[in-house]
Amino acid sequence: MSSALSSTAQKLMLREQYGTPEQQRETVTLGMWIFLATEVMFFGGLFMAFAVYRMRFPQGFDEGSADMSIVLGSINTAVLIASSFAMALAIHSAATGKQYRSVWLLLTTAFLGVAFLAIKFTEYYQHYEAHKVPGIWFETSKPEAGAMQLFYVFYFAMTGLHALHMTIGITLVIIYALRAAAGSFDSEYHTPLEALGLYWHFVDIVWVFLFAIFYISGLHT
Amino acid sequence: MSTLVKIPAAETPNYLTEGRGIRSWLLTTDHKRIALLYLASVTVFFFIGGIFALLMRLELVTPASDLVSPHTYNELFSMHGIIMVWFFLIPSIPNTLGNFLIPMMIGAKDLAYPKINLASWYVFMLGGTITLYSMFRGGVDTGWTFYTPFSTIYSNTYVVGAALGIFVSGFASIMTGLNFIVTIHNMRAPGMTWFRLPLFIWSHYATSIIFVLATPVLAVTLLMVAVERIFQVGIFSSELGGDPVLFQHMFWFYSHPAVYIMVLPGMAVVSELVAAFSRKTIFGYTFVAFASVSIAVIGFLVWGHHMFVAGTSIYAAMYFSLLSYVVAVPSAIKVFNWTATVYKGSISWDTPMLYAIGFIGLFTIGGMTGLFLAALGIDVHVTDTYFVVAHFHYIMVGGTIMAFLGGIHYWWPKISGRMYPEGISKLSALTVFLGFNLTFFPQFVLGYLGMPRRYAAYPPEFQSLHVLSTAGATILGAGYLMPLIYLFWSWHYGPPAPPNPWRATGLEWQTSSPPPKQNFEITPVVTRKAYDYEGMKDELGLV
Amino acid sequence: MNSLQLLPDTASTFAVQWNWLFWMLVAVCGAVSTAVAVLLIYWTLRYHRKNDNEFPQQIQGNIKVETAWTLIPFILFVGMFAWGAELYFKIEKPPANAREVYVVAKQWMWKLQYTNGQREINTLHVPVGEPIRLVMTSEDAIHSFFIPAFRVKQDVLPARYTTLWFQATKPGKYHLFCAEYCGTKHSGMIGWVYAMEPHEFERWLEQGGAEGSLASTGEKLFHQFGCSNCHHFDSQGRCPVLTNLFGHRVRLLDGRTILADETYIREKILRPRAEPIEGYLDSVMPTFEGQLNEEQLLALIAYIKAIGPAPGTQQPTSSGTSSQSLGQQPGIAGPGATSISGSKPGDR
Amino acid sequence: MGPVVSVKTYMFTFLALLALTLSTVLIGFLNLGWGSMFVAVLIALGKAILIACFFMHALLEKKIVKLVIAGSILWFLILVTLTAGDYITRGWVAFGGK
Repeated sequence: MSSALSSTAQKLMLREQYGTPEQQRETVTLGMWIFLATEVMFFGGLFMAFAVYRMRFPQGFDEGSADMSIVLGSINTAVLIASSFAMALAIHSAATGKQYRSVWLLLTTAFLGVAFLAIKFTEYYQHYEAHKVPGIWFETSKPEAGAMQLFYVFYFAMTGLHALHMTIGITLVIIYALRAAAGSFDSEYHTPLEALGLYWHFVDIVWVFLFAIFYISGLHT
Repeated sequence: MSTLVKIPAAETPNYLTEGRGIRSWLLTTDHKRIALLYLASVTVFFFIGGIFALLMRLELVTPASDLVSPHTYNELFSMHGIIMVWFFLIPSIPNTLGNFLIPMMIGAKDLAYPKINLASWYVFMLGGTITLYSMFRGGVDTGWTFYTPFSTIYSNTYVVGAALGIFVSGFASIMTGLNFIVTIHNMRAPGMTWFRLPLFIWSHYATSIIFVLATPVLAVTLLMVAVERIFQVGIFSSELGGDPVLFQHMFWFYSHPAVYIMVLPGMAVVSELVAAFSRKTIFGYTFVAFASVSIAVIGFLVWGHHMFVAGTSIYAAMYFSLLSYVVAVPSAIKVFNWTATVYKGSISWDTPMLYAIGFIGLFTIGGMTGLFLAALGIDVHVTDTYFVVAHFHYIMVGGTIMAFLGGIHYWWPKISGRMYPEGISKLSALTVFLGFNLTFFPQFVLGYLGMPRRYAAYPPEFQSLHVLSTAGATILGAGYLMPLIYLFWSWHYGPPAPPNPWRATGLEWQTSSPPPKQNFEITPVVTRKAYDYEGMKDELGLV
Repeated sequence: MNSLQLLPDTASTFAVQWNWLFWMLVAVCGAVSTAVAVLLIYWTLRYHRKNDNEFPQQIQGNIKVETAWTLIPFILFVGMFAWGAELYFKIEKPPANAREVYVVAKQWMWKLQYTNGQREINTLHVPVGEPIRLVMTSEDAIHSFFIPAFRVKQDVLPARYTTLWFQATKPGKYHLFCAEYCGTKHSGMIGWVYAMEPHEFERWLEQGGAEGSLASTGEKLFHQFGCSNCHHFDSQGRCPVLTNLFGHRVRLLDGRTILADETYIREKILRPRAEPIEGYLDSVMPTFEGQLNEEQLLALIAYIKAIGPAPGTQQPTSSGTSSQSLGQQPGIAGPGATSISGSKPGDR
Repeated sequence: MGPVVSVKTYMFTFLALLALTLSTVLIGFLNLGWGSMFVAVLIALGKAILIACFFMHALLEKKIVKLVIAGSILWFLILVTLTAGDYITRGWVAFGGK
């Protein structure tokens, strides 16, 4: 698994069950998209439950939302969008044969991902300091304490699962950056990178919605 | 493991002999071997679940709860449900027969992702082990449905452990579904167009859609139950204003389609059996194919019929009831088409055909009683009674397990390279059929009389019917043990099987029995539709 | 061993209608199942393979036949749906004149109380020929109130009220079951329903020395917990007038409306400051969470239902409307409303 | 190998996403009642479409991939609408409002 790979056949890494490289690429891409469909339903269950409770307790959920730090949330959104941008450029570089640049862009992606998590955990720490962790330490003087707790349960569950997805993503990005540095990908063969990119962008999309439902509705209060 | 393009050697040993030793099995990526790993595992789970069922039936011989304590009884039916649903019925046909046959039927060398296929078995076993571990540590008494707030607040058993096991095994389902969909899309042999596919493939495709889209919702629901139970924050209970009925919505969004995960592969098998043993193409092939897909799709719209008395709105109940009737239509179409296929066929009475006919009969009764449960007013009385218990056992045991056994017999020559003994297998098919009806038909009457389900003790006037049911269960148990024994026997001592003992169509019969590791010496080129018995006749020179 | 029983008791108006639909379904489904079974067995025998070289004539299908057996079942199904839905509507919509009985379920018993204060456990006495409406709630897990002879069943949930109604037709003693699995002694959560002739029922109802009607118990609680300090029967109080509240829609602060049913009143007693009512922005009412048990809540609800339209009230549509906000001084706590700032239901 | 999109397209997508994030926040400060959540989710939907179409090349993929995307959205909507249908008609949520 090094630059010693020479012949095209070797570079294509064609596995025995496939007939052609094109079939292999399509198979990997389709598989990744179907996996993302399962992710839609996974997060979808939480989004649905959130929507039902939000309809029931608009005030309580807005009061919860008002506690969020819009500054950190917005910065984090920008950071994640930037990481997606870097990821898209990394794949573009790989596809156009600029392998060195691709490695650096992948590392940038991973770095931005880590920055996102760092900011996210800063926020978690602030919630903990403010005694806003349901089940562990929760205090409020607001009238809709129950609904507010529910808001925080969903907040921690959904952003927590998102953070877990980010962690998996960052690990994979670093591994793929190392593989790219070792010369595993070129303009002909970089299917695994494309699949990873799909995953990364999807996690970005999830965050875009999380940002919209958790940070915005309490801003005006 | 990144092998290069490889041309199979001229005389390859078959998949059972190529590579020996435990390592070659545990690290195999051959879909056929993984199918056998799954077969062994689900068989073990089936008998564990069966023992729980038998203990329950013995307890119910007398009205009082005297054989086991009520708490033990509650754990028995919970563990029976959990094991049978997630560790037997759901993987039963797709992961054994489906895994074995899908690549062969479409003329592929393997599934699209062989490593993910193997990983799915390990994940499945991990989930099963966690569940069994929490069962033997102290069990779980919530029923397989985990209704909140009982499961999150009031139960004192290992709920989180059992839920975790199911959560983990869900990933195996997702991997399998994903693998099947991609395989069926991208790995078909040249000439294998969508409408030349065997109906087995169509049904498994429909099943895979459900695997992929429903399972994640169960995963996230169980995760929320675990969070609620561990941190005591009421997501699905009322202290913070949450709604227990929301859990039921999310649970049944998975679990109703999961019923179709269980029965669609059964329908897949039966379509093959009816065609092969009638030597006729399936009447209305396209209708049966699209019926599978529409069952999968409409099956997602009907979950609320489990909740007609749960405190949902009456208007929601209305649309869920209507949609439940709509999903009954494609099931009816399938039954009618199978029956019409038999008409003017050339019917053999081999064991698989007996199972197939048993399937159609029992599935019809199960489906028809589903119409009762979908009728809103009727459901008010019969829901949560033995009527429901009988109904879903007719579908899952009378349907799926009959089809599973029929399929195992039909493809046994291909799987093992040996023929099973015909006489005793006919006897076992008959025993299963009779035992099944004796076990579960009285339960319809019990439910109609108002006997609630999940009762360790019951009023004495229900005793006669319970005794009948238990008697049936022992016969059924014997019926299930027979194939286990004689199939094991035939693995070594059965007469060697020819490549196509039934003179059936289908690519799987065109390769040797057992097939080589790569399935086919040369990738087949398909020029005919499925079930082309006209062509088969020509091929055999019987014009 | 007991004799085999194959027909359940039919002892309510609903049960009679239920039987009709049930046996209609048995007839239709039985006929179709039998037809399928007979054809399948007959053809299997008739077309039995004589030798292994036999290959039949192929039949691909028939679009007319397919259409027929798609459409005919569908039409039948829609009929079944309509009939079943009609029946369901009947059992979900109780008549207005129904006699109310309050049910509190807990692991593993049924506690019942009549409006005159009469209580019983695991038994329910009802008169024949009169509609009875059960208002039910649970103290713990989900239970389900099931009387097979009446063909009625309804899940009983915590923190909310579900209702069930029936009209018994035949005097007798019938089973009462819990039909939703609720834990260890689920199968012990059973009882009896006694349907009695009306005069016998009245006699039974009067005996047993209930300590006053449920509404009067509620009234006592209403004073005891200081509710009457603020909730006056005219618009002079600082709080919404409760006359004629029940069964009407209440306007919330943000303009949405919500139906004041049993569950709503319960919510308002326990969490008054959530979802403020129009005109009462800063509610001065303290929370009663943890201070009232389910039976007391039901008594209060019975009282609020009983007070109905008070003399001189000209607001028949709704209480809590803006007309009562005149003179409202938000945020001022009165003698009946204790400090609100310290109420933290979410504290550990 | 997969579809190749120009760097310029990525750049514009990136800038559009940043602009939409900013507008989400700004609109959030207006008091729109239930509308603020609605607008925020609507903008999020726009952002998701941008990411899917340009970063993930959904538009350039084969029909089956588009079907998978449409299917996952449809299934999520099934889950939401049929459940919400119960809650709305049950009287569990209040009606109307600004």
